Amino acid sequence: MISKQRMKIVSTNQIAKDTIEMVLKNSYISENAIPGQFIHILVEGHTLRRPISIADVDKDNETVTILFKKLGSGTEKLSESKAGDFLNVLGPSGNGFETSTEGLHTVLLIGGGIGVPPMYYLGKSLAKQNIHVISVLGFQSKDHVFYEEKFQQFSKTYVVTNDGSYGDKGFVTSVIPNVGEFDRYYSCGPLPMLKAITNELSEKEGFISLEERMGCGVGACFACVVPTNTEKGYKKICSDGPVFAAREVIL
Amino acid sequence: MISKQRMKIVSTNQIAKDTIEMVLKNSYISENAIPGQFIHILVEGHTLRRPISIADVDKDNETVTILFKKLGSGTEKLSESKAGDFLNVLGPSGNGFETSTEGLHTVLLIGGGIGVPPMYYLGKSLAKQNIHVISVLGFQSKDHVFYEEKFQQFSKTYVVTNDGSYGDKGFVTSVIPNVGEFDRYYSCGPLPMLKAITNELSEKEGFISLEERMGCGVGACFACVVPTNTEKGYKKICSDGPVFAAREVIL
Amino acid sequence: MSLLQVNLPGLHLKNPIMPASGCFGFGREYSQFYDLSKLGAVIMKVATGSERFGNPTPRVAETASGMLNAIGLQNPGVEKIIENEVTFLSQYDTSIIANVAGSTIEEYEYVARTFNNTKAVHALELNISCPNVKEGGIQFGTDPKMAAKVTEIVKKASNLPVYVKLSPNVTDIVAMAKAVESAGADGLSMINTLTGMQINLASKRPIIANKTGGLSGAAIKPIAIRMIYEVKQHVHIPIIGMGGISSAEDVLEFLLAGASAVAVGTANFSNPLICSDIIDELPTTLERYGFDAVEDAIGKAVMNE
Amino acid sequence: MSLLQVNLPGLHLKNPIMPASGCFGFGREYSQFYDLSKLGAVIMKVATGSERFGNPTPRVAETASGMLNAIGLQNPGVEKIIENEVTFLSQYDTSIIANVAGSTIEEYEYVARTFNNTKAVHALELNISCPNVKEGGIQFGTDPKMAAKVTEIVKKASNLPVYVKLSPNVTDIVAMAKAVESAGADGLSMINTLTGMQINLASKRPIIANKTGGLSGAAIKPIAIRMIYEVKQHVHIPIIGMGGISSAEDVLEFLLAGASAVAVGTANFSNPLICSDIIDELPTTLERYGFDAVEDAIGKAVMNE
Ligand SMILES: Cc1cc2nc3c(=O)[nH]c(=O)nc-3n(C[C@H](O)[C@H](O)[C@H](O)COP(=O)(O)OP(=O)(O)OC[C@H]3O[C@@H](n4cnc5c(N)ncnc54)[C@H](O)[C@@H]3O)c2cc1C
Ligand SMILES: Cc1cc2nc3c(=O)[nH]c(=O)nc-3n(C[C@H](O)[C@H](O)[C@H](O)COP(=O)(O)OP(=O)(O)OC[C@H]3O[C@@H](n4cnc5c(N)ncnc54)[C@H](O)[C@@H]3O)c2cc1C
Ligand SMILES: Cc1cc2nc3c(=O)[nH]c(=O)nc-3n(C[C@H](O)[C@H](O)[C@H](O)COP(=O)(O)O)c2cc1C
Ligand SMILES: Cc1cc2nc3c(=O)[nH]c(=O)nc-3n(C[C@H](O)[C@H](O)[C@H](O)COP(=O)(O)O)c2cc1C
Ligand code: FES
Ligand code: FES
Repeated sequence: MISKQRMKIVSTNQIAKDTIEMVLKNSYISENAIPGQFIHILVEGHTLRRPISIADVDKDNETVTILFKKLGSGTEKLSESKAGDFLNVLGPSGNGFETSTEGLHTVLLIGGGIGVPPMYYLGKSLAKQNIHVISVLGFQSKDHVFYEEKFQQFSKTYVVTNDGSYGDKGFVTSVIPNVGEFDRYYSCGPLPMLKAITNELSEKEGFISLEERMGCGVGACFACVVPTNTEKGYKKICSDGPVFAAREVIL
Repeated sequence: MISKQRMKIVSTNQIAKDTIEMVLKNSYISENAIPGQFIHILVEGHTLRRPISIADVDKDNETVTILFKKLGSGTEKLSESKAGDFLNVLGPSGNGFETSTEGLHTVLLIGGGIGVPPMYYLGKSLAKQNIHVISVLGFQSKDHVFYEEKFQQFSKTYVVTNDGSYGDKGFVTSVIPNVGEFDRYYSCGPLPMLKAITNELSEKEGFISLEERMGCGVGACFACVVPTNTEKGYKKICSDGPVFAAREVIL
Repeated sequence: MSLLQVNLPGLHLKNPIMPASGCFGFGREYSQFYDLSKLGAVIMKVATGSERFGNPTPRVAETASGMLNAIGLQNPGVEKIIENEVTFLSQYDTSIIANVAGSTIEEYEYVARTFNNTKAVHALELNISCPNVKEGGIQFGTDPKMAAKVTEIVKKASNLPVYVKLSPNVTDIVAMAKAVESAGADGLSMINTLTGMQINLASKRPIIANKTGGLSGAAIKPIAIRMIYEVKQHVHIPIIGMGGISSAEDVLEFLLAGASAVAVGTANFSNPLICSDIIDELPTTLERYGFDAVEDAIGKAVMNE
Repeated sequence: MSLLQVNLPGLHLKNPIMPASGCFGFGREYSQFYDLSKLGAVIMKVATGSERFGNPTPRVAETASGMLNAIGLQNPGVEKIIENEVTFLSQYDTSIIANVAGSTIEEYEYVARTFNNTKAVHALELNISCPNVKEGGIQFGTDPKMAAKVTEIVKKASNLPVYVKLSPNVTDIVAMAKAVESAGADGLSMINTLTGMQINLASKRPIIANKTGGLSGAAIKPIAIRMIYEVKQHVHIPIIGMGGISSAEDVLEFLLAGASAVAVGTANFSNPLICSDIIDELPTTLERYGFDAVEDAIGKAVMNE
């Protein structure tokens, strides 16, 4: 269940261009978080909290890792926090990835830019359950690449950059035909990427994680709705999502 | 001349109830400040700067000392700054105390609460010029008393508290009759105190430092005017003051 | 804690704190954080005659000390709200206020009448910041005559006390307040959001898909205080105050300006426990400023004149 | 840096940045911080027919991301302004705009005519957020007819281009803009402050001695942007935009919304060098968002419709 928590910053590092990795300590969230969920972070001087995906969890050390890009004033300010500081967060928030593995053999993870982080904890968890994992990670350019080796530890990993400065040049969609067979895909990244993927892989079972500007982050304000094929006609990204079956949402 | 400066916090200490002493390093301001001037401090998350008097200057070490009370959100936030942090200030601001000492023998300093700080640098400077200094310092209660020993180093010092928990009980005005002869007085403190003093000492030459809510702090916005007996009919506390001849202003 | 008690038409509040409409859904989500029985009342998310999907996304944007929203009256419709949401909220020992909206006077009337048949709702809050489709889209809340008309019709359609929620986007807030008072309003609720806009520099378009959105949060507090203070001098019905409240001190400021109770909106998003926290802090805050009871503080700044 | 140039009626600005009226005095104080020749223009503190002392203090209060002020038109009167202040400002290579106010139409007329006789003033900014003492204190700026009337009279009294400064405290800003455009305004200046109030919990009275004050600063930016965007769609005269600007990004947002130049007010208080800093940063900011020149950005968000 979602709860208001204080998380102590254990460490904070810039691991790629404008990209910060923070390790946060909190027993409640590390205990309860599942892949695909996020934490909703209060940043001083800001009215709205910032949603950031849970990129990894270490239950033994009671830590949660997040990775975020300095984009605007909120993430910029957040990046100035130091080890020892506390973050005011709500979490674990939202519904995570479907991880029932019955009959599952191979999965494909497709992460674009700042959509890569939630793929990491997911892939790691699936690999632990002996699922064969393939990862396709897309970044803007060489400077933005992160976590390649970490993904390689549990998966065959393809990296593409938009400008070709590292790995293959192009978009994640250009690599997908080459990765071989898989039963299910999971994806998180910018909307145009998700649209292309869900179109291209419309025959496959897929789960995607969506982004939207949020108000409450708990399901109360209706800021983050996405139209769906369900009877109600919509779902809330913050509480019903951010993860959805690819077929259920209308992008 | 007033200038926008960065001042490094050398040290910060709570020296009495809700009262912080900060030593700030900056060569320009330490070089140019005179007693009675203030610095105008930008506090994060706040639109208006906070005016704080210069309580002491150490030209050799290029430092300026300020003393302030945690009153509202701005001074509260300021009190959270740590040694090593930088403050964004305008200064030295305003006109300081008249310190021509021709024919001057004995002066009386009267400081009330957070009006005590500017009296310190003034008294110290006058004493250095061999002026005989008497100080009357008023505080709310024992917990609020500060700098008594420091004033004693250059002056006979009387301390009064409103509740009598330290020194004499009462207001600064109750002690003044007992301090003996003096040629001139200087005072800074709450408006009711200044009114009482200027009334009581209307026959004496006096200089008082006034407070008012400020906008610009440089003389441009007309927020801080005080009615005067001068031809123009008003003066600006931030630029013409904060120090005025007691007779010139209408309190 | 009888010092927190406030009695308003139809509402016997154990304290003057309620979440503002649209910022608390129908309470379900926030009931994970604390016991809703603690609240003076809950103002529910808007109800219209039938289900509405609302505006396209993005629906919110952040501004300096505030936010813009253009949710667009999304709600399941008055029947479903009574069936599912009022039933849910009824389990708590708190008053329930229904926020009523429509695109026509008839829709307002229908929603008000439908709520009238359920015992569980204690009062209606009339959201008049809606475009009147039959009058070329002019908002009910910016024209005193239209505001009075819809108030009158709703009063006839329902036995529940009616609090009319005023829009601040007007030249003369006192004229609006007087118009709805004369039309029979039992109370006022003010202020709704100020119309604003933010432009995305990269896309060169308004961030909010609906282009304009309603500005709320601490940024608008001085405007809310001014309007309540002005209105309090000219009307005799009580005011539920709102606009940027995020602390017990803010609540006291609204009481002094003339509000008899308050609603907390945007601050729920920064702190889901804000209403609960304020209720805890209010007694100490009142005492610190010399008040024995909430009722003693109401309108004190106005009476000081 | 020709990319920063903007041409408006009577004003050939080297860049679109000017300090807003009342927030920069007559430039003397800020000339200690940088060379005023850097500025596109200077809008002077208000001028009335004769000297005014203004309101009692306190005259300012801080609010969330903003401030309230009730200076009350303090100024030495139009003659002294011409004699002392215009003369001072004339030494700089920048345009001078005089902010004109009055309590009667006749006072406006007098001030405008007096400025007309000095070559050094390039344009008038008509401050219509003043109570009309002959009409029971209703502000010129909240009634389209009164606003049109004062615009017309001032236009007749002066050969200088007239920018009418609109008050945001109105139900229909477009109606106000159209009214003064029809009355002959050469341009608009918007927005002035929103009326607000803050109450001191200890004294239980409004902090500002005048009770209400004008809200300015970042808090009001979304309202300014919305109003400019709306007005831009309906008038043909250029707009000088203002309200919460404190960065080159903010300037671009105002340009996109429809402003042709901008004024910076409250931000001078946090940073006395703000206008100078923005002028330095503006070229890079324009380039980052794909603009070759200021003129290319004007109204782009509106044209995107
Ligand atoms: C469920 C979810 C998970 C996310 N996980 C990550 C992550 O792991 N790492 C990461 O770097 N980013 C992630 N994001 C995006 C991240 O929330 C935004 O980059 C961030 O909110 C931008 O804040 P800002 O203050 O820097 O930008 P600003 O543009 O100044 O923010 C202004 C407002 O817009 C909102 N906003 C801006 N961009 C986005 C966006 N893309 N999505 C949602 N709200 C936005 C902000 O939250 C804020 O309310 C996630 C978003 C969602 C919805
Ligand atoms: C020339 C001058 C010198 C001063 N020197 C000192 C000093 O040495 N030590 C000290 O503790 N205090 C001093 N003060 C008072 C100090 O400026 C205020 O206590 C401080 O601004 C309060 O800020 P806040 O955010 O804590 O309070 P808030 O009440 O939150 O402030 C809100 C606004 O009101 C203004 N304000 C509130 N009280 C005062 C006040 N008494 N005078 C002026 N503005 C006020 C603030 O600056 C701010 O703009 C001085 C004031 C002036 C004018
Ligand atoms: C996301 C959001 C949704 C809102 N929805 C409604 C609504 O459905 N009905 C209504 O009357 N007011 C609605 N409001 C306005 C609030 O109830 C309140 O009047 C306003 O936000 C000012 O209070 P605040 O500053 O505390 O948020 C909404 C406000 C927000 C921020
Ligand atoms: C202290 C102060 C004094 C002002 N005086 C005037 C004035 O004399 N004439 C005028 O037209 N506007 C005056 N204004 C309004 C500003 O020119 C400007 O329109 C408003 O503050 C919005 O801009 P900002 O948010 O950048 O401050 C004043 C504003 C402030 C804060
Ligand atoms: S952000 Fe409020 S419902 Fe999702
Ligand atoms: S604070 Fe602006 S003139 Fe003094």
